[in-house]
Amino acid sequence: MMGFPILTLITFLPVLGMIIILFLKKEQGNTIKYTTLAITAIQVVLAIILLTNYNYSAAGVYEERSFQFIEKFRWIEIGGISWLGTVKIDYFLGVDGLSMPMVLLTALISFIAAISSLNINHSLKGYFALFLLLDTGMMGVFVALDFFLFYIFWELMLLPMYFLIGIWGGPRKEYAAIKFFIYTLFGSIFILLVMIGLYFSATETLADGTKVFTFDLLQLMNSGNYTADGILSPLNPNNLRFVAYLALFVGFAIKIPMFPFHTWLPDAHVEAPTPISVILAGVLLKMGTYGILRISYPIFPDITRDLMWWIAIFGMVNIIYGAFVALAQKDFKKLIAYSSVSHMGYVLLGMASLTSTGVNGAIFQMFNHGTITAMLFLIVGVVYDRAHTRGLDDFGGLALQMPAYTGFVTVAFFATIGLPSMSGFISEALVFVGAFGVDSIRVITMISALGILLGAGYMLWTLQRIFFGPLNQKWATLKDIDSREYAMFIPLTIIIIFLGVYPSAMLDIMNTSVNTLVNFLHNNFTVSSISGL
Amino acid sequence: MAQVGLTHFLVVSSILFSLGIYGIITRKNAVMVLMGIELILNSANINFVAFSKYGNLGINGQIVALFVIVLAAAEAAIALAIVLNIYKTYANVNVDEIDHLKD
Amino acid sequence: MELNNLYQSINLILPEIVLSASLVILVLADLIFHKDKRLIPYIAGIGIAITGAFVINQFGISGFGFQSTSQSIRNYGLIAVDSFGVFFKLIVIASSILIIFFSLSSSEIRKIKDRVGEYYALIFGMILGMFFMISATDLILIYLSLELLSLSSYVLAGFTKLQDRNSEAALKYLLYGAVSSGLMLFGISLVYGLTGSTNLYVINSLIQGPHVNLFTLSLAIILIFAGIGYKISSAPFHFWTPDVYEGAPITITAFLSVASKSAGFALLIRFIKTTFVSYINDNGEWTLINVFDWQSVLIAISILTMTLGNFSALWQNNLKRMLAYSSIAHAGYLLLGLVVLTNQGLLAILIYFIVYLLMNLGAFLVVMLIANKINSEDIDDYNGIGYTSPLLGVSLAIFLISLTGLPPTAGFIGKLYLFVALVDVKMITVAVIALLNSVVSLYYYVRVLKHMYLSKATDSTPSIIPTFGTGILVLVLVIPVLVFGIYFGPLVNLAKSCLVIIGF
Amino acid sequence: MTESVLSTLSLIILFLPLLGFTVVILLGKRFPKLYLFEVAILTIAFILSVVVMYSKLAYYLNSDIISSFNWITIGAAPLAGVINIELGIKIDNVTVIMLFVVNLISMLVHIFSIEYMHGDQRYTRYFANLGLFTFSMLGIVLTHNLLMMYIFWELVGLSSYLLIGHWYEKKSAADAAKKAFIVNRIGDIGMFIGILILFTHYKTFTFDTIFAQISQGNIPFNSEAWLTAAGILVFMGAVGKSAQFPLHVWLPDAMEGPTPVSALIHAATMVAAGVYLVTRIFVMLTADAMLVIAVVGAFTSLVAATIALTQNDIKKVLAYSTVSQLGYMIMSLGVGAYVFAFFHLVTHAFFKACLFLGAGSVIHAMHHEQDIRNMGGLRKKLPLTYATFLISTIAISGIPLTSGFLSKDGILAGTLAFGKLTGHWLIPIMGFTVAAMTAFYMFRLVIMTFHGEPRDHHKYDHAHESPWVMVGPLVVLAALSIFIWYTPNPLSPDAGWFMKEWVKTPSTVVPESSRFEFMQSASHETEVHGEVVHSPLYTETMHWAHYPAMGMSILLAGLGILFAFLFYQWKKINADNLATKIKPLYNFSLNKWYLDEAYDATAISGTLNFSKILSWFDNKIVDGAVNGAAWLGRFISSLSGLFDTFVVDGLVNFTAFFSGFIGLAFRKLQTGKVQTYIVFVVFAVIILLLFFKPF
Repeated sequence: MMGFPILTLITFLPVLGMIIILFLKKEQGNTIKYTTLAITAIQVVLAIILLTNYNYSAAGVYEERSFQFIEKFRWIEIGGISWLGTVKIDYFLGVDGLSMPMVLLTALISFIAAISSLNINHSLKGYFALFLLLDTGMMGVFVALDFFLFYIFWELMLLPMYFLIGIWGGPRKEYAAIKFFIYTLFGSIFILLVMIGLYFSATETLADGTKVFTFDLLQLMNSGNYTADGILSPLNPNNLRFVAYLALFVGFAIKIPMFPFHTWLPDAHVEAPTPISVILAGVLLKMGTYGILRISYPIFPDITRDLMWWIAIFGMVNIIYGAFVALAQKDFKKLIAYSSVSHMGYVLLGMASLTSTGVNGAIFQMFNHGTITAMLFLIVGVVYDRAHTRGLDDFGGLALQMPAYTGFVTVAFFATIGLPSMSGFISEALVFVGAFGVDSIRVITMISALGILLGAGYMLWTLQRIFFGPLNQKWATLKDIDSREYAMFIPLTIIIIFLGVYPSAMLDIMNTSVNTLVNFLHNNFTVSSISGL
Repeated sequence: MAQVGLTHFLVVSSILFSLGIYGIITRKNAVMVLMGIELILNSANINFVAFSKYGNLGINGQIVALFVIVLAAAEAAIALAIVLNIYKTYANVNVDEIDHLKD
Repeated sequence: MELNNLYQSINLILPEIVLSASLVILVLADLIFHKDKRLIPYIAGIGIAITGAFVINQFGISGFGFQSTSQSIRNYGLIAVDSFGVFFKLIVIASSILIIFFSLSSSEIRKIKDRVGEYYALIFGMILGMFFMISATDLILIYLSLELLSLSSYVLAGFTKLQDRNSEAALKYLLYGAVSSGLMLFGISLVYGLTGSTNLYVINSLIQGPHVNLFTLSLAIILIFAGIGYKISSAPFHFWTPDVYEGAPITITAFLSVASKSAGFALLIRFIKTTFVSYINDNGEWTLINVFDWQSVLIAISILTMTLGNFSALWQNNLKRMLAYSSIAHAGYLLLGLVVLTNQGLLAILIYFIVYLLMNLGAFLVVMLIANKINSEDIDDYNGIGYTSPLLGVSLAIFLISLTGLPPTAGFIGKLYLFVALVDVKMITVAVIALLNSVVSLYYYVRVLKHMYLSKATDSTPSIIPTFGTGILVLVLVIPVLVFGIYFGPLVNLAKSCLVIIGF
Repeated sequence: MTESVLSTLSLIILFLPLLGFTVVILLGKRFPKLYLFEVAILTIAFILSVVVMYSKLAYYLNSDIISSFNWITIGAAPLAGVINIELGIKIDNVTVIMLFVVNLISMLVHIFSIEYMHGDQRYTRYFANLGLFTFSMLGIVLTHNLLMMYIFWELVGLSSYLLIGHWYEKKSAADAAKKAFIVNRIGDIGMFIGILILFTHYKTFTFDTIFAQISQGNIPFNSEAWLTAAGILVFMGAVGKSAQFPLHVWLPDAMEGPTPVSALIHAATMVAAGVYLVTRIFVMLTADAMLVIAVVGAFTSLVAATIALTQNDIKKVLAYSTVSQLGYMIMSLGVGAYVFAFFHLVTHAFFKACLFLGAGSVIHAMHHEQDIRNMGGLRKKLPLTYATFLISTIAISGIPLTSGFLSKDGILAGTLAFGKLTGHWLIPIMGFTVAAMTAFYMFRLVIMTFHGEPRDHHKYDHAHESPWVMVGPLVVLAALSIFIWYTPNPLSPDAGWFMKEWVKTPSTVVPESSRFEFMQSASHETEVHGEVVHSPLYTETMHWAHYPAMGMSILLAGLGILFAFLFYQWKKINADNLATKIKPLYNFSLNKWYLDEAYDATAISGTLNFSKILSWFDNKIVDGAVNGAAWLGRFISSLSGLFDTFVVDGLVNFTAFFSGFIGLAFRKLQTGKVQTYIVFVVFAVIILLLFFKPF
């Protein structure tokens, strides 16, 4: 393992960029743009370096020593007073199989979004500064291993997002922005409460043997660390773990977004500028599911086991419901937004299975949905930039006018449908395989399979309405995609197809961790493991 | 004839207190309101003195009363200055007409 | 009383003496340089600086001043000097210094430069009042200091007389304050009657006895609380706040919202802790004497205060008024720290005050700087101001975010510790109510951001480039808000070292 | 040549077309001549496949060649054991024959298209897609596991989508493409779930492993019901792909694609994939599953035949006859006549491809006229096309001396035997009826197209025989419709090497309790050099059935042809009068049993309306309810409104929704009158006292 603090670098590099930008003049538009581009590009390079040094057989999840690229030092330490033990918060970063794919995804999507941001044309300075701040927030969430740190990063994304939607957004941007803001804040408040509750329920034994309350996620995953009377301690006969789990779950579910907390998503997407939609769909939605996998699951395995059926139900509802609603949309971007709702449902379903296959599928689906949906939103952006409308019925026959564009669209759409040889298929298949293997949710899985059909339905219908049929003469002047857009589409296309043909490239990264996680979920916080203390 | 006892003082003081409140609430003229305030303060003074006398608490009570009287004077001075100021700006001193600052 | 006692008492009140001295000096200076009063502010500054030095010097010292020897077996004095008091005195000092700088850059104050001497003298009067409030342990001294503070602030509220609203504010403040202090005094008289003493410690020991008329006592307590509640502007004694804050010159508003509020809290905490706490266990949980149900009262009051403050703030269009309501709401949050009746709650309050000092003064400063230019605090005049004057825009944004309590700003840390205290004593419901409140508060804070950034700048939108001095001043407030958000160890350590209230 | 060489060769055959696709799709715009490269690739692939077939049949007649690798490694998964997903190919006789058929027809179609598609604006794209299709089809043929089957299954779906929609500027074409894909998806979901059942239980997708497990009595979730379910579900894939009732509706619409495409995909190969799939899983089909399959097949063939009777679009007729013939094959698998099913698959591939290409040649000559009512008399103009078309028609009608006769006769015999053994007589009855109808409508087609007098003289005069690139393939295919390639004895295929040597009914692995007693399993010691003959009873029943079936089929076919001539050649009976006499029946058939209308009315519009309702629900209720769980929805909206409007309106909105009093009360309190405030203070004191007085 390299001693070099690469995770800090990859996380805070954007902040550095932000500072640089703040020192630039308003007029140096291009300098600002290309600084951002460079920063994100470096981020990608760093991510690749991470990957090359990544140890595929290290599990992570709950044991600190098998995490990788760990950076841990005391961030805040407040001397003890008898009645309030030492308060200590660590600056604790590290990656394992659960976070590595997300780190890669974040770097990639930020880069793509940066390219797509090149045609932002007003108040660049603010835009790119916020953009980079957002980038830091996202990256931080995925590498933080201390609940407090995690929460800070989690909240850090809120404001940049609010402004990015609110200032550079569409007609109803204020509404969308405030709605996004309120929902997410509402969710994070629950997370905050649970965080405090956990803090008072578990102690960590320091080197000198003293026990102190802890925010350290890995310590919280150890049922041995819980105090006898903590409100969230399994040892406490009348603990509030169940309530806390629900609160936490809602907090994350809002980000996913899980039915019925999804209604902020369409508005946010429709109003947000293209690059921001890309980030929103590509990365932000993953934070919800990542949070559940990283925090809810390993800290509350007992409740998780009890509630898996319900999670599966919600997964199913997301899939079917999202698909149906998408089918009825008249707005291209709204349709994509709802398709995201549907596809995040697969992630939920896979996670609910609590099997290696399912969870592997879920994480892989998180990654794939990131790339594919990013591509879809870019596609919407392309046509919107040119035609300034997103109405599905305003188009027709674009395939004749923009063949290359149509080519990429076809790839993206069929990837969404889950066509084999594209990454989406593998993850969805794994999810189904995993979920189907569990007796209690087998029926749910079968019903969810309808999603495949509906998906094909709305996607192909869209394809036909916009691109096929006779060319609507109104668009006879539209240009086909330019080099900038090629630069966004080609990498995504390559990744989508490559992972479709050789999924192990991604699966092997997460496999060990996932197996460990699943093992952990089934064997910890059981009555025996607790009474055994 | 009956001895004048603590109770009598307390009754008087509470009557004064109530009158003070009543005056403050009902009077339009700022000066009258100030007088109401004076009444409250003095009702308190009566308490102090009475308690210190009948409770054999030494002279603390009386001293307090003196403090309060002085303070009341200072307060009155400032108050009247402000009322004067009000009169300059609004050409009257009706407290219930001075309500431009509100939601 | 023996001289040596008097002598050491003098030692204990050195800061107050310095203050009084500099007050006198200011008055004289005002007379001497009646032509050109440019020096006055600096004299004031020096005076405060010296006071500050003496206050810091008091760290670690603790003792009673002016102990009464007469008929009392215990020797508790009129004033108590302890680290708790020192902490609040520092808060006052800090805010006073900032206020002086504010005043230097405030156009309102510049307009009245011929009366600037009185202005600073009165400010010193306020400070002196606060100092005594903070350390008073005798009801009489409490009353006197409170009046001292009030009287000076009445005048200051209407000091500038530039607009009608100044004098109106003054009058309202006066009447309201006089009544509340009158009620308080009446309450004190009752307490005196019941216990025969006005010294908090004596009262504490006496009301532990069986034969106290509890009804009269609670009446007295509530009356006294009315007096204090009006100082910390907690519902239902807050009504003066919006009107006065809107009417008074903005420097004074800022000063009232931070300094006198902190003094009021210091008083409330000391009053409750010395008078009603019988025992504190190792976990820092307070056991109250069973005469008055402080906890429920405080819960009710604090929830009422924050809810009322937040919801009323929702549709304010005048920023000063909105900040007034927000400061009411914050009084509610601060009371939460007292509700739990633990040292941890106390800790939370202290931390919150440091944070509150920074962000609230900061917000007022920016509002003032903008008002200097457009002399209006109306939110619609803020449209697009974030673009035309970036520094102020961004800083105001940061202050408001911090007031909302979002990471990574200091405001989050303050709230965090409050909620930690609540969760620690398992008051989950209260915590949730408070959290929901902070969601509501988000609306009106974000609404300002919305006007500054999301609304297009019109040609009438001024571009305000702060002078070097004011720029520094803003940064002095912004940077800590951000730094403490990320690294708040020293903050908490400082607060922890200041929890000692003498007597227990 | 060693086995490894063989498998390498077949892999090369598999990936050559993909190479062609990639190169042409990427560079096609710049180098329009690249279509020749694509054609060349297919020729090579064909030659290789001949080599492979020869060497397989010559050297490894009775051994299967398998090569595979680990694709996805989950490793030792908790609670699930080791999960490794492997891909691989299996080369047995069926495979190599299919390889040959697919490559041959694909190559011929490529050649045919050079002329037919000449001047098309997306000429190279077209050839690229043909390449993609061939690749996917070969994948299906070669796979040795269900997953890979599903993967390529979807890929052929994609390529068929692209090819049907080749002329996407025509709305009908785009619609047809979409319909094809989605209808197939319905079947695929069933197939997918079926696969899931098998994988969940066996932790593998590989056919042989699964079958081995089953034969050891290890069946899914230890219930034969699940085994049946698995069989039927996987079969659903075939229902979609092979256009079986009720999912057959996409195939006729698919005729919107270019005719060579119809020939390759929608007649010869892709639609046969469904049949091929069933042959692959044949051994794990339980009795119930087989019965379902048989019924579906029989009914499909009947439905399609009845519809074909009245169609007037030359391609539509052929399309429905295809559906009908596919029904035949499925039915024959259902009744256990495995070999004949596969045999018919091959023969049908040739003559149906020939018919379609012939139709293509006609359409080409008639300048894209497809309605047979505007044709007629073309045999003078297009002699070669006519000849080949006629041969294929005879073949499909099942007249002796043709390949079609051999396979069809076998199938009918199979159904007859099945009827006798199980008492399901309805199936043979349907089978024979269809035989008659087939002969009738096919000859109706021939007569109306080539015989009689030209009806549209203008088009007729411009018609001319197509060039050799188009006629060549016709000749080849027609030649392949002659019996001689398959067996020396024109009356019985049993003598033929095809039957005797190459293709044999594999031994079923289904437990005794849940299979037809005539189905034999390897456990019985009746194996003759690797082949598992059916139980003696079955064999003799087949012999019993052989001649009756032959006789009847010839008779019925003859009748069909006779009536065709009576109606359309000699005009002895007036078709139109008859049509008007039985108007309802006629319309019923002409309108394809109103199935499309029915689907539109029920499934499709139902789904769309439901989706509309849900989206309304989403906007109004969910958004409303979740936001408004506590007034949040209106709160947000009116706040954002509030931001933009003056405070007065904002205030109105605010107090309006804010559950009345809070906002209102708070506002009312702040009157600005200091005395009021003081009143409040006094009251506050009193209230506090009342609430918190100690007793």
